[in-house]
Amino acid sequence: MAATPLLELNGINKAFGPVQVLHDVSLSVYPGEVTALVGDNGAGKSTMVKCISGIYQIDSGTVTFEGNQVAIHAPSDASALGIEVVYQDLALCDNLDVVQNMFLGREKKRGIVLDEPTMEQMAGDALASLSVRTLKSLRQLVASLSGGQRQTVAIAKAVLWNSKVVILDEPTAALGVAQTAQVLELVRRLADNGLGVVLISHNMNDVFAVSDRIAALYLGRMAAQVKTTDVTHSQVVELITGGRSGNIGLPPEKPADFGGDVVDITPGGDK
Amino acid sequence: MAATPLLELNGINKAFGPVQVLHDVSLSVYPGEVTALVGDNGAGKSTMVKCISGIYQIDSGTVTFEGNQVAIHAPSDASALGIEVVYQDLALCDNLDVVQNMFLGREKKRGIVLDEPTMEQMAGDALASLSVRTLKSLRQLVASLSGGQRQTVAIAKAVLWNSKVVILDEPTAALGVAQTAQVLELVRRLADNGLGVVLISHNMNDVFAVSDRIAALYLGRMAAQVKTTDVTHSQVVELITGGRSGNIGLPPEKPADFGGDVVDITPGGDK
Amino acid sequence: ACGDDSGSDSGSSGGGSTAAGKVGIILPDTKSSQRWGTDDPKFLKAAFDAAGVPVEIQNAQGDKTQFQTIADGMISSGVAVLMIVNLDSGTGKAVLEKAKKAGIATIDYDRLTLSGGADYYVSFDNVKVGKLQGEGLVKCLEDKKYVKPVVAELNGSPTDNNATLFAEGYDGVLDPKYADGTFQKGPNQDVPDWDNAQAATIFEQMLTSNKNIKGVLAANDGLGNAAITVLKKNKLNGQVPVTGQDATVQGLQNILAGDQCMTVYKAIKKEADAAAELAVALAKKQKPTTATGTTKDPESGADVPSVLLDPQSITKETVKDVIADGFVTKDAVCTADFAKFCTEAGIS
Amino acid sequence: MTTTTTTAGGVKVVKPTVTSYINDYWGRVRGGDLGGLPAILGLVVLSLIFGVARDTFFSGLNFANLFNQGAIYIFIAMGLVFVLLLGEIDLSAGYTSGVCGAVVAILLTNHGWDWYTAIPVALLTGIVIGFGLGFLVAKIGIPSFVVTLAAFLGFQGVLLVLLGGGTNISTRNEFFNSLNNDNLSVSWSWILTIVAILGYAAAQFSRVRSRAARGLVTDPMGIVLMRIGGLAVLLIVATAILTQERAINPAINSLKGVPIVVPIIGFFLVLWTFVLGRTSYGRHIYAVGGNTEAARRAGIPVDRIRISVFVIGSFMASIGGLMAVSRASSVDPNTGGSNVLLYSVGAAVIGGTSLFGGKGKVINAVVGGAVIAVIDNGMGLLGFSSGQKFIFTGVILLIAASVDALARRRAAATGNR
Amino acid sequence: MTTTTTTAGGVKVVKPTVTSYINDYWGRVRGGDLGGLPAILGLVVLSLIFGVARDTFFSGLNFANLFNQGAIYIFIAMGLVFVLLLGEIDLSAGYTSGVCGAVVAILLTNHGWDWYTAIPVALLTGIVIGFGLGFLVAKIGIPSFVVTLAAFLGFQGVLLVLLGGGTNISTRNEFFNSLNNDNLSVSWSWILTIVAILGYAAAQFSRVRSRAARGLVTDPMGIVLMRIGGLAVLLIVATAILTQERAINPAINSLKGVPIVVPIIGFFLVLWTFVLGRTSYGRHIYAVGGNTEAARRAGIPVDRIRISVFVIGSFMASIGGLMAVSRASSVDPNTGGSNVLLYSVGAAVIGGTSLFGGKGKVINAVVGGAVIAVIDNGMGLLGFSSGQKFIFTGVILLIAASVDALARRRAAATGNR
Ligand SMILES: Nc1ncnc2c1ncn2[C@@H]1O[C@H](COP(=O)(O)OP(=O)(O)OP(=O)(O)O)[C@@H](O)[C@H]1O
Ligand SMILES: Nc1ncnc2c1ncn2[C@@H]1O[C@H](COP(=O)(O)OP(=O)(O)OP(=O)(O)O)[C@@H](O)[C@H]1O
Ligand SMILES: [Mg+2]
Ligand SMILES: [Mg+2]
Repeated sequence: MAATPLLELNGINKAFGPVQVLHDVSLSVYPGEVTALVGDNGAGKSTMVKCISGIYQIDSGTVTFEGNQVAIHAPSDASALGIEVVYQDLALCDNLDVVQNMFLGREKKRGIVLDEPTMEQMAGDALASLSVRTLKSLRQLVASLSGGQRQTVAIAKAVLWNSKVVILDEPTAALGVAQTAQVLELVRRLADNGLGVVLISHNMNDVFAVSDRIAALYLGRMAAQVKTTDVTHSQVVELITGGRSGNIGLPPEKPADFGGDVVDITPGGDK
Repeated sequence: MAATPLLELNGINKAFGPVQVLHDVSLSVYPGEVTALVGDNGAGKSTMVKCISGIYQIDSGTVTFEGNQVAIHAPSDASALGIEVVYQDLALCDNLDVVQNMFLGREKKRGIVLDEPTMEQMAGDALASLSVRTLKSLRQLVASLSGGQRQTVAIAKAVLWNSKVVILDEPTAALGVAQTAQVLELVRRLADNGLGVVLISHNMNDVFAVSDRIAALYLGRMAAQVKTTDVTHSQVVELITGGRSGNIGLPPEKPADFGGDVVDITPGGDK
Repeated sequence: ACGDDSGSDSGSSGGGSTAAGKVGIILPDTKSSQRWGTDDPKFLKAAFDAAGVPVEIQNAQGDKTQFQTIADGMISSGVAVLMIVNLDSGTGKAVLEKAKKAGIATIDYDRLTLSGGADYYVSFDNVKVGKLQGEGLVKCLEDKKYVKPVVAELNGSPTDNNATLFAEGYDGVLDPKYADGTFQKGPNQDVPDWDNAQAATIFEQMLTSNKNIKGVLAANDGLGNAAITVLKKNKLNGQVPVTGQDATVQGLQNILAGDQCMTVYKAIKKEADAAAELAVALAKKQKPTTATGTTKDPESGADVPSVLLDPQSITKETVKDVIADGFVTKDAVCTADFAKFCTEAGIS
Repeated sequence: MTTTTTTAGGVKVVKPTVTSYINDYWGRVRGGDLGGLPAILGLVVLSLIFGVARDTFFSGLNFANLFNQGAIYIFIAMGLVFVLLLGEIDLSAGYTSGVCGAVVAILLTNHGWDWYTAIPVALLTGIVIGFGLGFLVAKIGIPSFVVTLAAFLGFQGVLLVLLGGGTNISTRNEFFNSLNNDNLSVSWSWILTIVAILGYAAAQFSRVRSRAARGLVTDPMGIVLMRIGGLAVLLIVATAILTQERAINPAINSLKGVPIVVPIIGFFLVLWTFVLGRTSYGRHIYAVGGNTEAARRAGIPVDRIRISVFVIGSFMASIGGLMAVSRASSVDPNTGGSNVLLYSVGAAVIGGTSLFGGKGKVINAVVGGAVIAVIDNGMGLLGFSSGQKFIFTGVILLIAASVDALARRRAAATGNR
Repeated sequence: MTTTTTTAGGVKVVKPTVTSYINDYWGRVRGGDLGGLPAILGLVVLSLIFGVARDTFFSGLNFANLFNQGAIYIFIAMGLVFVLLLGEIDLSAGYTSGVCGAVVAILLTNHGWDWYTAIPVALLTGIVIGFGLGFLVAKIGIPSFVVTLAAFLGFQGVLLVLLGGGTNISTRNEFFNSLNNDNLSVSWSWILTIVAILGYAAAQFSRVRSRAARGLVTDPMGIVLMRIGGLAVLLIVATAILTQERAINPAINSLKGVPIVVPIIGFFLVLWTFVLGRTSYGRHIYAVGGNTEAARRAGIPVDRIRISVFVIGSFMASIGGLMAVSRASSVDPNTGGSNVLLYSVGAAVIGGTSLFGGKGKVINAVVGGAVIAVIDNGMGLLGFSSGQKFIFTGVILLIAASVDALARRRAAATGNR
């Protein structure tokens, strides 16, 4: 289908001190498609997202964007390329209000003065499209929002901009029924508009509902990247929990490979 | 079924400054049962939990525990009564490690010295029972955990203690497939052991899988508290999104009641 | 450059050799008076260089912990003579005792360490300084022919023992005047850290609450200048006599302009030379001959062999003496704004 | 209550009336959202205490003194607000002001420069210092406490070296000395007062108009008029008091008019309030102070912001230094030392700026500086001994802060923290 | 590599070997988890600089001086670590030490009390002061910066009043003056050294044994032995140097042995390290400092913890005050003033304690205090003029901090912040 990938990762490695979190991970994101990134807790999904967006520096590997190899050293590099991210740890400024957070770093201005009316209006529009019903005011501080309201703000913030790739890290985790439906619809709409979308989720129903491809991470390794139509629900769960399912996935586990990682739960005594 | 409620709230009101978040809310929690608390984003579920646990002071209303009216002014009052809470905003100390967080405020001691070996062992046991697979070490700082790992730690922390009521605020939001199953099983097991359990969740499948009763909050009002067996999936969704379904739920909406709350999204200009 | 080590020390320890041992000097601070920062290091260095005796001069910057640290350092680097200006008698005594234990000769410079048991004492009499200030103010007020003038006092830092001594001096002059009704006692405040900015605020408030102030006993030129600034703002400068101390350029200029009535000049060079002479003799293991006087230690009752010098009161007429003495240069004082006054005062 | 509903961003909104607006405000106050109220309350309480103790406290002369005395702390505190907003600290601000003051005095007096060349050089010195501090903090990554502690020591030394080891240098430049000593003429006093009121009114109306044009909710016109009226009354009363004759001896010398330093404070208050509240740069400062990581993820150049606040901090400190030197007409090794730093940080903090970043306004520095100035001024009138004075200053400071703390306790009780 | 696997808590574990342990440690260091290394590195760099500039720096006499000189800062900084761990600040610690010092001096000298009655009263004074500060911060809710700024001013006044307005009081009690001036006898020096080494070894072994008994992973025995050996070598070398004759003129007066203040520092270092690391109280301090809200939800009595750290802070400040007075054999209105406070906070921060709470150890205060003492001591040996000295002190402090900051930059780069 889609010709060349919009964003391509190749052989990405990332370690925190002695802990190797990503091993040789590759991923392709195609325009007009939703790529679901799945994996167990602590598999490395969020770490991978942060590597793409420049929050973490990768140890080795290449990132290719629209066919050109790019180096992303800071979040501003990523947004300059047109990569927009909704982080799992939402990264909102508690001391700012909803509108201020949504336009953070990209304020609308008239001359040098902030154009508050425009921003307020745009923010209102974006939130209204996400079925927000209980927000008391657009000028409420983010600190006082409920879990779901915070998440909605973070999502609305990311879709305000004309970007090429949108990455959402568990965007619906805290959302109610209606809001979840809206977000999934939004995700589909973004892809249909030709963007590349990466959706991280633990909810298989959501994944199968909107994604075109599924990439499964297992203990920091990419177990498989497959078309959604080619796999079943239970196959994906097997990939997530075991790293392989039938003939797709990682080669059979050799104890030497994972032994240390899996079992080593109390090393080195306390500090 | 269950004789008297273990925990009973009556006519609880709570406002933050001019914003009334809970209106006259009542709730009963029975021993041996799982009560699911559902509601839209911002309905007031977390606020209610924090009122029960003494983080917020209620403006009016009564709390009855095991038949006696109690006043809960601080979290320590709640835990003294035997109420254990897993908060949505997880409330872990980032600068402490997993074991230290799990035993915070209730450290095991030998004489005046902390009994680290015992705590480490108990923490390991509790986590193992929750299918934790990727935690590198029990001595890892909580700051470096993945979203799901943090959530598991928070849950494990709450079930370490012999409590009478356990309240879980969206405990499975960030969890993977296997871990979610484990947590639901744990919730059921706690209730079967005679505890009163309150489970807040946006996932209807989970709610119907484990709960005995469902309480639905709608815009800060208790829309209905019903037996799970008496309602259908879609009825509950209607309660959540509209506050009523057929003849259960709140009386038909009068604009004067909710008008202000729902529509007032940009009052008073910016500050 | 002023306090820099002469570099001629080769780690020589308190010397049985024929060469003179090194002399260590600790000055107290840089804030109570400009002399410790500029004048003393300059004159002392010059005197020791002339005598060919190595010297190390350090300033404790008002910090007694540092004072002791410096002393420890000098003692461990093996000086033959230790000369100190104590920050307070307690620390001074601790240092002197340590030095004596190490067999080092000691000199109290400018301030006597009570019960310190220093071998020699070189100083101006600080109470005398205060006395001159008091007498100067009395004269200026009498010249103005004010009746029962209100006198405000701006004392030095409450934590500086010297400020207490100055106050003892001028209060000795003023108190009888207050008592017999010639003068009227006005507000009396200490200025923390001798801080000029605070002095301005303090004096401004004195003037606000007591508009009849007719004379200001300011403990040094900096405090005096602060008072003069406030007086200027109220166009009262020149009418309200202000005292000072240290014969700074600023003070002398204020005197020439008629805003300040007097300052006290301590011939620091003479004091430094006298101290250096003593120290050089001690460093060369000779018996000094210059310490002809004695000072009674009021605490221990011991008589300390002393060289005592006299402070000098400076008014408009005697500004030229300070310049003649080389303490300040004519160029520094007689800038464009003041050339006229200089000629008036007979400075050429 | 007529509630006209319009649409903004597709969401229905309710147009507030004067009554609903006041109810809303009162609800917020009762809920603990007090803004600058407690600090102002503290100021009033203090003034009453001193006014009762000494009636000269309320004299026009003393009122004018307050501005000259507090200006130094206010300027330094204004700069510190920026530094504190980022959760950083600048311990060297006091001596930075001293160094810049020494630079200007040396240029004016020793080198005979004119004020219009000497002042810019001194301000530039401040900017360079701030850049250096900011660079060490942001780029090398040394904690600001340590960098500025080192600078605190270092600049103390620089000041000594500049002053040749401890001499005092007098400034004799008329214009320069007038800055923090003299007053505007009566007519200029009134002109500036009127301009300030008209400017504020224009800003308020234009805001209402631009929001109304968008169909967004606006503050009710009654409230807008009340705000403008309130400011007008305040400024006019103050100007009226300050344009009275207040000379000690009016026969010799007339003393009236608004102190020159007041419009300077006003200028910087407006400037920095505008920068913090209405520009994206200001927004970014709050963001970095509130959540550095979130700001970084939003693409904000965190390092550059960090450097810039130190530049602003040291720049304002240099102005404070100029004012200190102007007021004393001289500079000495203690200029900017002693209590200047702690008083300035105290001014910012008492006004309501958080030491942990993300919370604070420039007006805080002015109100806090006023609290400090009133304490200093009042203590000066009471004529205690030095020891007692220190003790009472501490106690009074504590009283002012308690008013604030107790007023805010409601806030904690209702969960708004 | 033999990896014996045992079971703990139902989870399989790998038993580390000496090699794997060292690899692990090295991995952590390369990943930026440096612990106290940079501060120690800074200390070494400084010592080398001063040692090269002046060879007396490395003399036994100077080494012994270091302890007496640094003790004051170290004691105050130890207490400040507790306050800083909660993200609070105590600006009054310096003058608290001064007030307690004045109390002891007045009791000893003016009232002729004996040291064993006077010292407890002074320490009690510190405790009462700390309780007052903590109460105002925790219960009234005034920010600690403001409370302790008020106390800073107030105690300065109290000190002046106690000392009758500027005099100084000498202490003549032999025992008291010996505390921070004299040395242990050579035999006692060695006895305490041996006791310290044996105590450490016993603690290490008992820990290994209790973990092994539970079937938990333990540090490899090789590593444990290396640790004990390392400490032993360090202590023995230091004791050996300090028990050499170091008098300038041994004929007049012999000077040898470990300074008395060293075991006192050691005692509090062990005590507070134990409290912070091995008791639930210590754990709660870290929790409150890391996330007050989480601590509160865990049922920790946050207010009581907050008060207690101020009590510990002021208590340690009172000990610092006693040491300052003992060393000077006198107290004056400047005791605990001037740079004492900033140096002490600096000591804690340079050692690696965060001003934002939740991060820090008592050993930080000792290492940081050593850095401060070395700078002060070294600058004293170099003989600069006063202005230059301030400047160089600042520069040197900056160098020491840069070593730290640059070493930690790797940490930032790998995301471990
Ligand atoms: N700064 C860090 N230092 C050390 N280890 C880290 C750090 N950040 C993450 N890790 C570890 O890396 C692993 C992957 O974390 P990551 O957050 O990427 O997981 P995830 O796939 O997003 O999981 P979840 O579904 O729970 O969000 C986890 O085991 C985590 O403990
Ligand atoms: N401190 C506060 N100040 C003002 N409003 C608040 C505060 N805390 C919560 N609110 C408001 O109260 C309402 C209820 O919040 P709450 O967190 O209880 O929702 P919730 O039901 O838990 O929602 P979610 O499912 O999204 O977690 C929200 O509209 C929120 O904005
Ligand atoms: Mg994640
Ligand atoms: Mg919630």
